[in-house]
Amino acid sequence: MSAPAMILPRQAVATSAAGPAPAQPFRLAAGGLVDRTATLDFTFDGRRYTGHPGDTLASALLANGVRLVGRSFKYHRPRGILSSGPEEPNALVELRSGARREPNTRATMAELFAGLEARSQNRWPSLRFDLMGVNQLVAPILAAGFYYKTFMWPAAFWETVYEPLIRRAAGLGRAAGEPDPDHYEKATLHCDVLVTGAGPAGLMAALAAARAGARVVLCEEDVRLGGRLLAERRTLDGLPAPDWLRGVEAELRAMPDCRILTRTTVFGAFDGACGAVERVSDHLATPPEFQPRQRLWRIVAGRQVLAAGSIERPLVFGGNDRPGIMLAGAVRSYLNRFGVAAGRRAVVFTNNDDAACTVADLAAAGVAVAALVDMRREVSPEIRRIAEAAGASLLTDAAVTRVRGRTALRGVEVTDGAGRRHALDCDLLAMSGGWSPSLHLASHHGGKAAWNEARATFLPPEQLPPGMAVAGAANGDLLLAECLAAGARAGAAAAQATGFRPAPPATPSVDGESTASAPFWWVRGGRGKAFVDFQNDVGVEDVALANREGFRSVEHLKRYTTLGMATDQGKTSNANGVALLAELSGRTIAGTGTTTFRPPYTPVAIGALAGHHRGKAFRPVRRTPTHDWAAEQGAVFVEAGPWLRAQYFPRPGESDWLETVTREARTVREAVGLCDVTTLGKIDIQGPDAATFLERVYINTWKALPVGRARYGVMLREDGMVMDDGTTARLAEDRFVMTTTTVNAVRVSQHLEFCHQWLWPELDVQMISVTEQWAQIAVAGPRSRAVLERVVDAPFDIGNDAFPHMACAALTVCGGIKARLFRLSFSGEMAYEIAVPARFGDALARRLMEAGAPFGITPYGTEALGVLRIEKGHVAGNELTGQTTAADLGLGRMMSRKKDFIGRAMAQRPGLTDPARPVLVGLRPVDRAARLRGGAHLLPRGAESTAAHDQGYLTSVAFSPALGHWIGLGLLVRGRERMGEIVRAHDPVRGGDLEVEVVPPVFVDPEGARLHV
Amino acid sequence: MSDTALAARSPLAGLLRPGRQGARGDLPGVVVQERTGLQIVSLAARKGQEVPLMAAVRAAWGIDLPTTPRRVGDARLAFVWSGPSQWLAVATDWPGDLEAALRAHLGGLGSLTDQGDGRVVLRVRGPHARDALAKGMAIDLHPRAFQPGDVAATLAAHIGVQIWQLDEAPTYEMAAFRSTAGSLCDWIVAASAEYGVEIVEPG
Amino acid sequence: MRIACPFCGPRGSEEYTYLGDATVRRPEGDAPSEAWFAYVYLRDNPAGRHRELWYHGAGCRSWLVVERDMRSHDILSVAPARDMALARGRAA
Amino acid sequence: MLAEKYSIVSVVAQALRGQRGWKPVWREPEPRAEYDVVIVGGGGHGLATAWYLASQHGITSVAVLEKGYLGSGNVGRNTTIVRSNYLLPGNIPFYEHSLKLWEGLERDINYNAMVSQRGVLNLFHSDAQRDAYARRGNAMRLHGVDAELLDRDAVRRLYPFFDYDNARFPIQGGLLQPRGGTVRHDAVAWGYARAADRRGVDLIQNCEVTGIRVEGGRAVGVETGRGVIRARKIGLACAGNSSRVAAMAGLRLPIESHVLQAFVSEGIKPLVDGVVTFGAGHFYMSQSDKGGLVFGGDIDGYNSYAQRGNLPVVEDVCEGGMALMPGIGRLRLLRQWGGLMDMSMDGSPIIDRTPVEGLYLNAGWCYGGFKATPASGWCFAHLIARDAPHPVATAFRLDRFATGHLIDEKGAGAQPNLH
Repeated sequence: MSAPAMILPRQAVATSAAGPAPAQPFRLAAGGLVDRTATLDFTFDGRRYTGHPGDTLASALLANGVRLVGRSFKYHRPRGILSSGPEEPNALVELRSGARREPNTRATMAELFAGLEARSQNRWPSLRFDLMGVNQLVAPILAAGFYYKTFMWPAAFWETVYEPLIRRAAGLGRAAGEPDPDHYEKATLHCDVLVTGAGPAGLMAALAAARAGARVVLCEEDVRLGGRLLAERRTLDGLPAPDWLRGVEAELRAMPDCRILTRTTVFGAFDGACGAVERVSDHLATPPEFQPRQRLWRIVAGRQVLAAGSIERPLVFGGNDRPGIMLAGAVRSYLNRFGVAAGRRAVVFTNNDDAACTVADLAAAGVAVAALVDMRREVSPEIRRIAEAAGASLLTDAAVTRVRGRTALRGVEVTDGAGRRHALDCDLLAMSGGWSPSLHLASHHGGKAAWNEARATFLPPEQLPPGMAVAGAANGDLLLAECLAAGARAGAAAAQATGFRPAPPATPSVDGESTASAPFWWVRGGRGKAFVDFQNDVGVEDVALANREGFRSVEHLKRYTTLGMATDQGKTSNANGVALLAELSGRTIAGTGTTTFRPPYTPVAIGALAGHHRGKAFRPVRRTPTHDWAAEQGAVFVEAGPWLRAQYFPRPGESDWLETVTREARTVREAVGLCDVTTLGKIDIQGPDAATFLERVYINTWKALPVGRARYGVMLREDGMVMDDGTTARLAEDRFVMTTTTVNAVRVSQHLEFCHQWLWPELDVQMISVTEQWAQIAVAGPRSRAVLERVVDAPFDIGNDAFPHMACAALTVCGGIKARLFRLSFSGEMAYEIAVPARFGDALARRLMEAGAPFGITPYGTEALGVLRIEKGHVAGNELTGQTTAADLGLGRMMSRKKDFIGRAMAQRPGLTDPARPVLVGLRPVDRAARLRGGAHLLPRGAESTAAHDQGYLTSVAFSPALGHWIGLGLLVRGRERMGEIVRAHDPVRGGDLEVEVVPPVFVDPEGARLHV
Repeated sequence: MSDTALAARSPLAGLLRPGRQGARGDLPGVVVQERTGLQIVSLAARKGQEVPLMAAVRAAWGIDLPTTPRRVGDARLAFVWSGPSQWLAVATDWPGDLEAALRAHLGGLGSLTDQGDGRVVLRVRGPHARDALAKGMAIDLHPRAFQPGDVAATLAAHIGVQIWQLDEAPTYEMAAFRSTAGSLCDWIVAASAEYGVEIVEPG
Repeated sequence: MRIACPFCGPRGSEEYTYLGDATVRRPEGDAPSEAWFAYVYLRDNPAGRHRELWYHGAGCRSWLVVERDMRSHDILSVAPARDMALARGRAA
Repeated sequence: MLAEKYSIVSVVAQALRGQRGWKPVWREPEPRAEYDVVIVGGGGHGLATAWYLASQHGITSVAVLEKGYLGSGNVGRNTTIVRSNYLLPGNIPFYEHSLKLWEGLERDINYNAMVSQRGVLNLFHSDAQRDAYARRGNAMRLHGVDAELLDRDAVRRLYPFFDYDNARFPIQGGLLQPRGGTVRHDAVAWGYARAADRRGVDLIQNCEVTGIRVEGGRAVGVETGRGVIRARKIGLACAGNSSRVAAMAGLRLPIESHVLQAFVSEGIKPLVDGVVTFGAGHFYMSQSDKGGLVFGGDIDGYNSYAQRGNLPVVEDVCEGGMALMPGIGRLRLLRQWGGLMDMSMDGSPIIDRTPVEGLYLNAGWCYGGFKATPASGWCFAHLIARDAPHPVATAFRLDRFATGHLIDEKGAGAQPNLH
């Protein structure tokens, strides 16, 4: 058995903040798993200290005699370190500084590194003199839920006075307020068996499964494997625990398909995957180059073994929150793992046998133990022997009824069963109320933890997440021998279930122990506030008040008192709270039940959950084939869904975007322009039934469309509203290419597949997206043909007769490049869309610019595209809102009466055919100099500005270069009957209100003559 | 009245420069290369024509069209399963027009669509290729689960990709829509940085 | 949630798009409006087993009929929608 | 009448007595054999309905039946936002009525539910989105509701720590409703419960309805785990489970149950003053008085009765959060949970009679249920008491799907998971 050295250096604590860091007065001279050959400097609240590699911030603070580390949430009571693990409710600090400042970090989980900066939080001006501590004086008022009963008068004071005060007082640490400079990543890991927790049960499970050949992932939140074995003086197979652990770790690491992830917390059991977070670089001042700070793992496992251990429960008694009062198991952790004595003179207070180990270990380390205070009337001879050997007086049927000290414990008063009071000086009180299984992940699928009366603890639910088994202390097995055996069994079973043939490993032999305990939950009649939930300052009186007021459901208790809602999510308080409520309300604990454990098991950095996807990498960018060319032309780009498109192409001397866009649109009307329209969805539809298929998805007819011609089509959703529109061309008897709007491309594709695979599988039709295959460029304007003639290979004739409006053809351009030419127009001018394989898109744009130079060609962007289409009254995304029918948009006559199509039936409902529905109209300002704004509502002239007179709104607006004033499209109630009427465009959110005239939606060339030249 | 043919432009032009990035060291953990010289044609069986279509492919090129997510063929011509009764024919340095060649042998049995310009294809190999890919792809690439010849259509960092494994190095090829080439490369380079990544000349 | 695509194998739900109830059937074109209303709008929405349509959009682009338990998210069966639709057509 | 009036006076007086004088805030009565009105569902809407039946219509022979504990549904698991920034005329007056009731809630029920009008800001990232929000803001103003359209600089002044310079989808501005805000959600349930109880309403917990008795086309009572309870009128206010309960009376509804997740971070000192919705991803958030960032995103997207969500949506929401506020990377997600949404086929609710006489339906709240709580209770009580819809809820008809008079704010159509 390895015994830590007995000598505790006696040394005064140095005090100067500027001077050299003091030595570590509470560090044992030897023992533990810290590296005393190296010293790490760190600061807490600006004061310098030292620790060693292997320390946590908590162990290093204790080594330096720092007891007061934080203030509680509500009463700002002084608090010290309670635990040595993830359950820590008190010792929360702000770690690091500047953009890396991270609030609410548990000192017990923060590995020490050189230069670590930590600060206490939620105090002002300092930790020792916290003015908010005044809350303790008015604590009787600040009982659970007091805020629901007051702050109601005067009403205006809530937001202006009361709430700002509460908000400032609440909260814990401070967020950085600057972008996080570190990066994060996410990855997926597949395995046969996931083992959560590398304590004795988890290690045996991993061994059993890995030896059978299964792919194993072993996750351990600590930096080392071993779990409680690291904190205890135990022997396995005759070896001290650290030596045994080394052997097991070496074997696991040697197996190629066993992956060990340390510093990795499995935080959630979701459907089909667990979430885990690996703290890759948190133990360093800054992440190494090319390393993330943290990595999110999604672990997909065939089976999983939860071996997360257990958490010790505090005892509930008056003053149980004083710095210096600590969990008994944590005291052993600090002694045995970190070589730190958490005090110089201790009292141990317990309801169980396990805490006697703390007596033995303290004594072995040379710490005086004044007394072992056991709540039980009878204790075993072994316990008596341990107390005697340690020189501790044994007080049975006894409890701590009073504590002394404010920012640090100075002594306790114990009352025994006979009512005798014993005043004991001590600076450390180690307490143990028994152990609660860490079963959180086991109930993440909704199964409720079940109370086990015999073991006086909650156990994992019967209904576990699929594929999960629970082993060891997480399953309520507290004896080491049980943990080892259960782990081996669970690992073997998991391997077997995933198709392997395990031979369960032999369980190591261990020394004997006892974990007998008796259920005592709280000490009645003590002095001072007795806390159940330390961080949220929920005491026995708060639970009693909740019970008194009828908040007797355990969920009501939680929500009313905030018990279990702090950053530790009740890890040390839930069982005590439930037991207390049960006792106060006269119910059993089983009948009282427990709250639901929700992910995450411990808090997870939001950055890790986002990973790579932040900033510009938030979502992928789609770039058009002409992107670089457009950039060279000085284009300003705009986000169009996932795409980046050229919005406009400013030229030197142009004062603003409007001038540029006006020039671009005018050039198209008067000469020629080119615009990349690749982003429109393109779907290749083939097969003998292709035309039949189109008949069913579009409202208009397709069978008669000749090869070499295109047609405008509209498709509805099944509820009768317009889904999308676009032009579809017939390339062959059995082949069409459909275009969709940019934003709906994916949705339409999915819809077509649905129609084909689910509704009409009998049709012989195949479809695939070709959006990306073709770079498609619109060449529009009266000189467009002249430009194209210089590009299209001879002898193809693009004259108006040979290639009229709505013609399409496959041909070659630029000396043999295969291409598709469509004579389509969104602008109302004679126009073409030319498509070439995407790799040639960039060069085609350049060639078209050269060819068009003599004609004054300009590139134009999405803005001018919008101007041109508004001038022509073509609908686009602003009108295809999913709230409009074909009739609303003036497309009602396209709806064939001779066939069924998607949406036909529901489009006939009264609500969709109501003649009072708003319909598409054109609008122009009466004052031609006035500017229209999209989103302005349309009201009758002279009517009051109320909802009763709301008759529609402006969907799209543009400055029309052709007309020299602003124009708009809008949806207006009975609009087609109101041509010439003056209405108001009412835009109170931008302070606008002007008169507009209702006109037909086509502003330019209503006869369409320019299309056919 | 045009004359010279147009210059082709890679979807990664200006976005992926050859050279070493990320962690330094002797050998890069990941090597990334843009594939060139490819022709890709999608093939979908006409209704009820799967059997004759497979026979025709076998007769013409001696390849059994895969009916599961596999890639069958060789570097010159391979068929990559891409959905039920759907494949991508992928050819390298194919003389002439692949679509025309396929049409000549398969006309009427399947619908053919040229896709060669619609995709960017990256070759990703190296001892840490799996680790890097796992940072964006949720599929299992462990040799027990995914082997040379295996194919998957899935997501990589929110981008739709089709991936197939060529050898046990391991070497993978990953095809994605051309427009996403920049984001795809940004991701794979970032994911590979900790292992050291070598961008090699397209080929 | 992992759905075992009959073609691609098990994949996370993020690869799929959900549509909903697979038990409703599109009426014939001349069906009464009540039938259309029921098809488009009314749902059993059971708190138990349910058949529903999912689209493997990031994979093989197959529509699937997934039988799933709404209380536990357990997936009981997955089949290609097209096969089921063809079988339904033959049965009708 | 058990509970005394709440005020600073009573709190101090009780403090002097060690808080020992408080009485239960509600009784725990045994159900009677018959009531005038039985409300199924002891959540926010059911409790509010009971309170307004009693306070506005003098109907106090009322039982609220709750299968779990009071407030165990979505009133206790939402992200606490209240607002009336709707687009369509069917919705705006209703939600504005609700906001007005929120504004007077504390005095009405003598309970501090911490109604905090901190402002609700919806960000936009494109010209089209700006115009869509202008359309919405103008619609609100026409209904007498407050709305302001802010440009990028104005947003930046309010929230300087958003990503303005390196964003994939740059922020261009936002639509602000200053009167929107947050309310302490559990307190709403408790406050209504206490107030209703004081008027004699029986609140019966752990009483699951297992059947609805229909005799001659008329609903006459409910079967429960605690026996049959007869009623002249039965109101269903059990969103999340509406389909299940309505099926007991033979009804099929235009509703699917979906899961929506919510999240809270560890507590921090004040950072985010109001409620903000990101317009280029699925993310919205506010900061609670306790200090946690309370946030959420989109529904998981598939039917569910499991009250828990999955990791892809957790990631999606956090990606949105980091895209908007790159400074929250080191804050930690503390807790994540799921609620069951009654997702209706047009994204709007139903408050109406049903084809079964005496059976009234309050359902289909999607994720808008919490903010609607007071008006929902107000209008449902009106409907039950007077057998006629309240003027601000006339559009929420059950037959609107058949007639096509839809209230589809998003234009997403008959697909609940897109609303």
